[in-house]
Amino acid sequence: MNLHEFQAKALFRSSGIPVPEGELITDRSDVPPAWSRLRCQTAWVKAQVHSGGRGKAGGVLRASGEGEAEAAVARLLGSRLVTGQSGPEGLPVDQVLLEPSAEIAREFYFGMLVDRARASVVMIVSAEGGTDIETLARERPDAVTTVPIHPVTGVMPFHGRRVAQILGLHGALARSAGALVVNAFRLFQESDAQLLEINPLVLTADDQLLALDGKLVIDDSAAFRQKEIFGLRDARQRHEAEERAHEHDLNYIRLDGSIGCMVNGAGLAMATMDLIQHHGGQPANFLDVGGGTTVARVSAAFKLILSDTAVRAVLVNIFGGIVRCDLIAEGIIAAIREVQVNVPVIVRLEGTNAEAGRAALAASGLDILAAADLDQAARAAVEAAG
Amino acid sequence: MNLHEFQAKALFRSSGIPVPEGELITDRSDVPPAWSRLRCQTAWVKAQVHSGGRGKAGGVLRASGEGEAEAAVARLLGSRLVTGQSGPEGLPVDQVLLEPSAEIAREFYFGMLVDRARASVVMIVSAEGGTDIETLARERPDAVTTVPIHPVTGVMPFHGRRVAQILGLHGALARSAGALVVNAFRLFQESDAQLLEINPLVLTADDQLLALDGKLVIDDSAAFRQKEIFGLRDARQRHEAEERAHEHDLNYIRLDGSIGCMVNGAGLAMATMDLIQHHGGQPANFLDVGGGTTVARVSAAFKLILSDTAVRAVLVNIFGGIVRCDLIAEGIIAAIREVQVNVPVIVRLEGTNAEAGRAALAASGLDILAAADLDQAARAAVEAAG
Amino acid sequence: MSILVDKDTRVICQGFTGQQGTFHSEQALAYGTRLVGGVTPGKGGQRHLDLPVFDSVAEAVTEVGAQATMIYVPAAFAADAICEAAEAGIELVVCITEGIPVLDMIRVKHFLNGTGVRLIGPNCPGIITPDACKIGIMPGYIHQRGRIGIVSRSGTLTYEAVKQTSDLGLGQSTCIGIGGDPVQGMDFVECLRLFAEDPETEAVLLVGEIGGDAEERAARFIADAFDKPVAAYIAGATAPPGRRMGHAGAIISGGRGTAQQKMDALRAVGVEIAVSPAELGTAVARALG
Amino acid sequence: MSILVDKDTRVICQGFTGQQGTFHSEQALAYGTRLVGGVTPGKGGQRHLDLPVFDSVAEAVTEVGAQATMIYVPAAFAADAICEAAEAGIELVVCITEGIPVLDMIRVKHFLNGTGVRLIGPNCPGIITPDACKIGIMPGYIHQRGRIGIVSRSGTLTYEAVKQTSDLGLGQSTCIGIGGDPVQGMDFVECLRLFAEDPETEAVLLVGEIGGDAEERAARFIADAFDKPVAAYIAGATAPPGRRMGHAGAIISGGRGTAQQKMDALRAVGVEIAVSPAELGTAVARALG
Repeated sequence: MNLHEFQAKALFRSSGIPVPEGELITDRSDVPPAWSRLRCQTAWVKAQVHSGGRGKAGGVLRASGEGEAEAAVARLLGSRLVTGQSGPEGLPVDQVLLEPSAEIAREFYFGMLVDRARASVVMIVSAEGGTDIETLARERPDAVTTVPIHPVTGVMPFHGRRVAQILGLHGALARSAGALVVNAFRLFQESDAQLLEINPLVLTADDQLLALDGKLVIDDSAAFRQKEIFGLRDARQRHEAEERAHEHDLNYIRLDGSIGCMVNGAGLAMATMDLIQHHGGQPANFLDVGGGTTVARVSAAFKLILSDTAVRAVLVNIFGGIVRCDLIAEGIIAAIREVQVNVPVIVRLEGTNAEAGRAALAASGLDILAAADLDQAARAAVEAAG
Repeated sequence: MNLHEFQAKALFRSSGIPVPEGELITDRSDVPPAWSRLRCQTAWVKAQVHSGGRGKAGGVLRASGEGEAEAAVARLLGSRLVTGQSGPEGLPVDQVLLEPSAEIAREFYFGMLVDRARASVVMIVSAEGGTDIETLARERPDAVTTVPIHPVTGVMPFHGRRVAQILGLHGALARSAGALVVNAFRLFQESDAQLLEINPLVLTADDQLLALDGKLVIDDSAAFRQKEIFGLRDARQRHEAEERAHEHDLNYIRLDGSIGCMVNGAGLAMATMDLIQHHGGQPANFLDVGGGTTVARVSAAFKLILSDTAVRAVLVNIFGGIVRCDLIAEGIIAAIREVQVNVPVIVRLEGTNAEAGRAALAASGLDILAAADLDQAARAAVEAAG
Repeated sequence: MSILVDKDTRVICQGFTGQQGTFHSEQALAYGTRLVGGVTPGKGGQRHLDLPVFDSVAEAVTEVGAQATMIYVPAAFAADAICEAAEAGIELVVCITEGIPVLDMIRVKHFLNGTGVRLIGPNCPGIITPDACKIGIMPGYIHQRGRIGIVSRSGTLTYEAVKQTSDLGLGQSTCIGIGGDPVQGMDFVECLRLFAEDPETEAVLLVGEIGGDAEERAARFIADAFDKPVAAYIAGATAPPGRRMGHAGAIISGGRGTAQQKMDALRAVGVEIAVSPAELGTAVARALG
Repeated sequence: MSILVDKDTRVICQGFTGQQGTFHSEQALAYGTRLVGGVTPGKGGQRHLDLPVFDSVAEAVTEVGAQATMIYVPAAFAADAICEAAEAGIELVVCITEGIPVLDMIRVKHFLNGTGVRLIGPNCPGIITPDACKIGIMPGYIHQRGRIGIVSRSGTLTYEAVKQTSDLGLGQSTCIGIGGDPVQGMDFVECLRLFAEDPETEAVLLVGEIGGDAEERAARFIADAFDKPVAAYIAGATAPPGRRMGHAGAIISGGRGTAQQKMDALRAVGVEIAVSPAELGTAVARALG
C-alpha cells in the first residue's frame, strides 16, 4: 500500500528521522495560519498524490510569499495531476503539503527495500540524490551502493559508518547518518514496509540531515497486523475500477488495449496477455480472477472489464483445477446475462469437466465463442476486437 | 555473575514471569511485619547464598507460624551455610527470603542457556521438576527435552506450544506457558544471561504457573553494558581470596592440594595442574596470571597463593611470549622479596629471553629453583611439597 | 525415480482440520498420497479423515514418522508453522499459504539456512510426482507419469505446462510450483540440481516470469552444471514496467528482470524458448530432439 | 603449502591505531607478514606504521586488496568489527579480542553462516604459518616451518606445543589457536578438513580442553574422513567439576565434556594421546611413527 508523502513523513518524524516542519492544507483558507505558524519566507507547495514525477508534472510549486502560496494551493487543490506514471486521467489532488524551503548544501539518495536474492533488507545509498535513482543505477552503477542488513543482527554500528562514508559525512554528521539508519530500519520493520525512500535526503546549509521527500510503501500482506497504517489508505488515489476490483478481491490493472482479459492465476493472466500481443492484439487489462470463481466474482469481473469503453472483445481463459469447469461455465453464463455484455466473448475452458463446461456455453444461446485451445482463443479474440 | 534468588525473582517479576510474593529479611525484627504483609499461613525461609543444594544443607526451612519463622530466620541469619558446592568454610547468610508456601499440584523444570554447538539459546524443559536436572538428564534422557530458539526469529508461537506439550498443559495454562517462554527469553537477552533456571516451576493447586525457585547467571563479559545488574553483585558470596583475585584481574580458584600454582594462560594453568597430579602431587589452586605479568600482579598472585596455609611449595610456570622472560624474572624476584615467601618456589621460564631470566633468578640469592623444563619443574614442586 | 517425493513419502498436513486443509487432504488421499496424519494445535488426540490429529509437528514426527508437510494455515501463522516443521525434523515443507508478510519470510529463510530442510513456496501450488504423491492444490488428474521435470513460478500456468506435456505423451517425472513470492524456499537452481540426478527426468521445462533474477541464475547454472535439455517460457513479456501483476515477484523495476532479458539469458545457454504459452509442450519436445 | 595464510596473504588490522593493534601490527610486520594497512573509524586518510589507515574495511578491501584481518578492538565493538569485515568481503577474520558477550557471538555466528567467511577466535592467539604470515599475539620466533599442523583451544599451551615440535625438529605447517569461548568461529573439524588437503602437513597435533564437545566431534570426523596421523592433549583432567577455569569454554557440567571422555573418544579413533603437557612433541612424533 502506498502512503502519501505527508503520511510517510509523519511516520518518519515519530521514528526519529528528521523531516521539515510542514502543514497539510485541504482548503485555501488554511494557508495564512499555516504560513505564519511555519514562519515561512519561501515554501514548497506539494500535491499529495500517489505517483512519482510530481515535480515535472507541475505538482510541486515554489512560493516566495503567502500570496504565491495561496495561489499555488488554489491551482493544485481540486485538480487532477497527470504524471508520467498516473495514466492520462491523472490523480485527484485533495491535499497539499506546505513546507518551508530549506537551503540545501548537498543532496543524497537513501532507500531501503527487500533484496530477494539475499533474503534481507538492503539499503540503497548514493551521494547523488534528487534524481531518478533507477536511471543513475543503470548509467553509473558505481554511484549507487547496496548495503545489506542481516536479519539476525539488524543495524550494526558499521552500517552507519558505511552510509556516512558513502555520503562523505564526518564527525557529528556521521553520527546523524548512523541514527538515521537505525531509525529507518526500525520503522521499516515495525511498519512492514516494502520500500522506504528518502529522495532527496539533504544536508542543509546549517549542517542538518533532512528528509526532504519521503516515500513509504507497506507490504499488503501485512495488513492484518498493520491496521493503523492501513487505516490511512486513500482510496481516491486508485483508479475507480481498480478500487472496485480491490473490494471484490480481484487483481485488476487497466492497460491501453482493446481486449478485455479474465484469467485465473497471475502467471496465466500475464501469459494470456503475452499471447494476445503475440497475435497482434493489445490487452485492455490484467485481471486475475483468483481461485474461487463464483458467479458474483465473475459478474464483478465482467463489469470491471466493460467499464473500460475501449474494450471491443473479452477473452476468458480459465484453467479449472480444483474448481470444476461446468460450474465455471454456469457462472460465466449467469454473469453475462446479469451484466448484459454486448461485445464478443471468447471463452477457453480447460481442466476438470472442461467438455461439460464448453457444452453448457454452447447451449446457453449467448454470443459466446467456446475456443478449443489457448492459441485459437487468443486468435479469435484478436480478430473479434478488430 | 551469580545473582541471589531474591534478585533473580525481582527480575523475573518485572519481566512478567510469575513468582511468589516474598519479603527479604535482613534482621529478625523484620519478620512480624513481613508475616502480616504476606498474610502467611505457612512459609519458606530461604537462605540467600550463591550455591545450589541449599535445601539439603538446611538452608531452606519451613515455618508454620510467625514464631517458627522468627526462629528459622534467627537460626539462618549470620550463620555460614555449608553446601555440597560451597567448600568447607561455607557461605555467609546475610539475607533470607520469606515466602508464603503454595499448594503444589505438579513440579516442572524450565531452564534456558546457550548451546555451543547450535550457537543458539536453548530451553531445557522437563515435566519432572524439583530434582537435580543433570542427574535426570543422565539417567533418563527422555524425560528432558531441549528446544532451541533461533536468534533470527527469537521465540515463536510454536515454542510456547511445544513447552506446554512437554509439560502436559492445555488451554489457558498452555497460553501461560507460552507467555513464560516469551518473557524468559526477553529477560535472558536483555540481561545477557548465561543461565536462567526455574526449578521447580510449579503448577499450583489453583492452576497457576509459578517460579518457586529462580536462578540467573549473567555473562561476565557483558558487565560493560549490564551496569545495573552488576551493581547487584554480592562480594561476600565469594571466598575472600577469590574476591581479591577479582580485584587484581587474576583468575584464581582455590582447591584442596598443597602446591600453589602461578601460570600464564588458562589452558597452560590447567595443564600444569594436570602435570602436578600426574607426578603424584595436588594443586592448591588454579591461577591464571594473565598476559601482562607486572611486579604488582605477581606480588598479588603470591599473596593470594600464600594466603592458603595448606600451600607447601609454589610452582611458577610462565611461557613468555610477547612479554620477555628476563622482565618476568625481575617481577618474580621483586614480588618474592616484597611478600617474604617462606616456602620453596620452583620457577619454570620458557620463551623469549628465557635464559637471561633463569640467570637472573639464580643470581638473586633467593631460594628459587629454576627448572630446566616443565616436567622437571612439576617433579620438583611435588617433591618440595612432600 | 522422481525428485523429493514418491509413493513412500510420509506426509502430514498443518492446518489439517481447517476448510482448506481438509479439502486438499481429501484430494491428496484420493490421489494416493501417503498422508499419515495432520496437525492442528489444540485438537491433538482427535481423528480427522480417519487419520490422527496432533498438537505439534514434533509429535507427528515421533508418532507417525512424518517426513513432509503441506501447510494450509492462515498467513499470520504460516511462518510459525514452517519453522515448527523444520525444527521438528521434517525434510520437505510445502507451504501453500499465500499472503505471508515478506519480513516473516526473511526470518524463515534464515531460520532454514544450513538446516538442510527444503521449503517449497509459499504461495505456490505445491509438488507432485504423478501416480505417487501429490502435495498441493494442483488437479491431480491432468498429470501423467513421464519424462519431463517441470518447475514453475506460476500456478495455473504450471497446469498449462502439465497438460501440454501430458497431451504430447511426454508426461512428468516431478512437477514443482515454487511460487512467485519475493522471498521463497527452493528456487530454479535447487530444483535443477535435483532433476540433474534423477534418471527418470530426461528434460526440464522451466516456467518463469518477470521480476527478480531467478531465471538468470538458472541460466548460469545450466551453463555450468546442467547437461539435460531444458525448455523455458517466461510470462510477462508485455507487462508494463513498474506495475504489479499479482505475484509479488512480478515487478519490473529499472529495466531489470524483464522477460526479454530472461529469455536472452536462457537462450544464450542453449535453452529452447517457448515464445507463446501455447507452445510449452512443443518447446520441450523440441528440446528433447 | 600451508593452510589459510601464506606469504602472499594481504592482511589488515582493525583497531590499527590502538595500543594493542599498533604493537601486534609492528610484530607482524617484523615477522614478515604482508600487512597492507589498517582500519580505525574516524582516522581514515592518516598513515600509521608507514601504512594507510582506512575508515572502513570496505575501503581497505577496495584500496589495498585486503584478504585477511586481525581484530584488536575492545570487546564492546568486536562483534561489529567481525561483521563489518565479513560484509566487506574479507575471507579470513582473526579476532584476538577477549570478553565478547556470548549473545553477541551467537548473532555473529549466524551472520557468517553461509557466507564462506572463516572466523578464527575470538579470544585466541591467532594463526601463523611459520616464516610466512603471523596474524596474532603468538611469539613468532618459537615457530619453525615444518611438518605438523597444530590446532588448539588454548593460548600459552599452544606455544608449548609449538616449542616442543620445534625442539624435536618437526616444525609446523600452520598453527591455529581457535580460542576457548563457548561460541566461536572455526572448530577442530574445520581446521582438520583444511589440514587434510595440505600436502605440507604430515600430522596434526590437537590441543583441547575440558567443556563442550568439540573434541568429541573432532574424533568422529577423524574416524570418518581424516587419514593423517593425529596426536592430542586435553587440558583439565584434574579440574574439579563445575568450576570455571578461565576460558569460558572450560566448564564441566553434569559429567559431560570431561577430559577423560574426550581422551577416550580420541584414543578410540586411533589418536595418539599425550598424557602430560610435557609430552606434546613426543606424542606427535610417535603418531608420525
